[in-house]
Amino acid sequence: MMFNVKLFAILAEQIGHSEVQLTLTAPITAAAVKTALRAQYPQTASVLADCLVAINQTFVSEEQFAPSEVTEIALIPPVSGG
Amino acid sequence: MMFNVKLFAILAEQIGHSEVQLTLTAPITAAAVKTALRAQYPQTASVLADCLVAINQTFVSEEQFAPSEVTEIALIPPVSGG
Amino acid sequence: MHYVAIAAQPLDVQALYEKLKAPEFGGIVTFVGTVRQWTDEIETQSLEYTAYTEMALKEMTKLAVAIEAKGANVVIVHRVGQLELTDEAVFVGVAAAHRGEAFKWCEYLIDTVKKQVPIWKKEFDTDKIRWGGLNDV
Amino acid sequence: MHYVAIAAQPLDVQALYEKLKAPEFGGIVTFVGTVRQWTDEIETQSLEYTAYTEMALKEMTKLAVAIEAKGANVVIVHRVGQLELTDEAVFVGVAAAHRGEAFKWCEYLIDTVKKQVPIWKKEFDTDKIRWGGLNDV
Repeated sequence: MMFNVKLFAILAEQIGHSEVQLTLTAPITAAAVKTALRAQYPQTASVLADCLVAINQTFVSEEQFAPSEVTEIALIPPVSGG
Repeated sequence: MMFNVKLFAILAEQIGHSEVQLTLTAPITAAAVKTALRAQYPQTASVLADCLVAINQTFVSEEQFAPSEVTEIALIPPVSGG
Repeated sequence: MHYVAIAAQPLDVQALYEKLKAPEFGGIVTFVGTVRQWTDEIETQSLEYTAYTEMALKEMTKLAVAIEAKGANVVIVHRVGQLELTDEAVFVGVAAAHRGEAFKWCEYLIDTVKKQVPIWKKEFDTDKIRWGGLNDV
Repeated sequence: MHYVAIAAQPLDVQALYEKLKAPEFGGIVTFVGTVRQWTDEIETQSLEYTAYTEMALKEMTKLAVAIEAKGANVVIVHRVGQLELTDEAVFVGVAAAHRGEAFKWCEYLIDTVKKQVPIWKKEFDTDKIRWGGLNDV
């Protein structure tokens, strides 16, 4: 199933887009999102290692989601506000 | 020797003046200033117990001063700024 | 009542401070982060902040609500866009009944904002461009 | 460069904040003490602050200079005169290279101002008049 995944900061710059489409199979997990991006864009591997995943605008680590629960996926590089 | 002594806050209110003249003999000390005020204005005794003395705009405790070194004496009730 | 925002325009420090004031809160502590010129040997010329705005607002709101529940007014605002030296990047303010709490909560909030709110700094230094939060690769 | 003052007029928080800004100092922490309505069961209606102005300025200057020597800009201003609820009584601001220092130094300064600068508060409460700093006699 295809999902839009939001990209930010250095990750968006490395890929040249602020959103990509990735194929993910149920259950959706943070690890699966990172693995799918890495497969399609190997140049992101080193940054991806430090990225978090947000599903529906909440950080997730080991949780599993049914595809129907997932309305928004984002990859969050190390934050540096302030 | 006569000295002008500055009074502030509740002490000034208790005496009704912001400055009094006290007779002090050399050497001038913080304790002597308080004793002289207490003798002349017994109503200040309880507040005086918590007052500090500033000579030449510096807090002093046990120091002794020659009269010629003393340009300004003040009695400082417990401070409460901020 | 808390106020959180991601701002594309310069921060109005006075207006944000005014939002904190209340008769029940006598101690107001604010933190402002401004663009600093030097970090050790590195000289910064300007910064660009970007945000995952919707999620950043959600995270900032969670933080503000949790502190306000203890008895406080909270303001958290972060700039995005291009910033020059001394421009305000972030404003965090806490008004509380007593100053000890206001200091503690304000420092906690800025520490936490820097750790977990999805905002990113791109630093235009005199030698090269750096992304904040990453090791200098 | 430090700025200290005893002010007979309302504090201009924005102007005092602006004095702190500098390209070398990225973290600015300010404390503002305002007139609070309630202290436990006691309701305050207004305050009057008086100062031993010359000595207060000397004490504030000593404090500011000592902190600036560590690497900071410092502003300390205290109001005198009649103040109403939410009026600003005191402004203490520290700009430093890093925020941890700015928080620590700002809190130290307001703690120390309250302990040793000759300024007095006369509190007009709904039940009676109280002098700050004294046990409630």
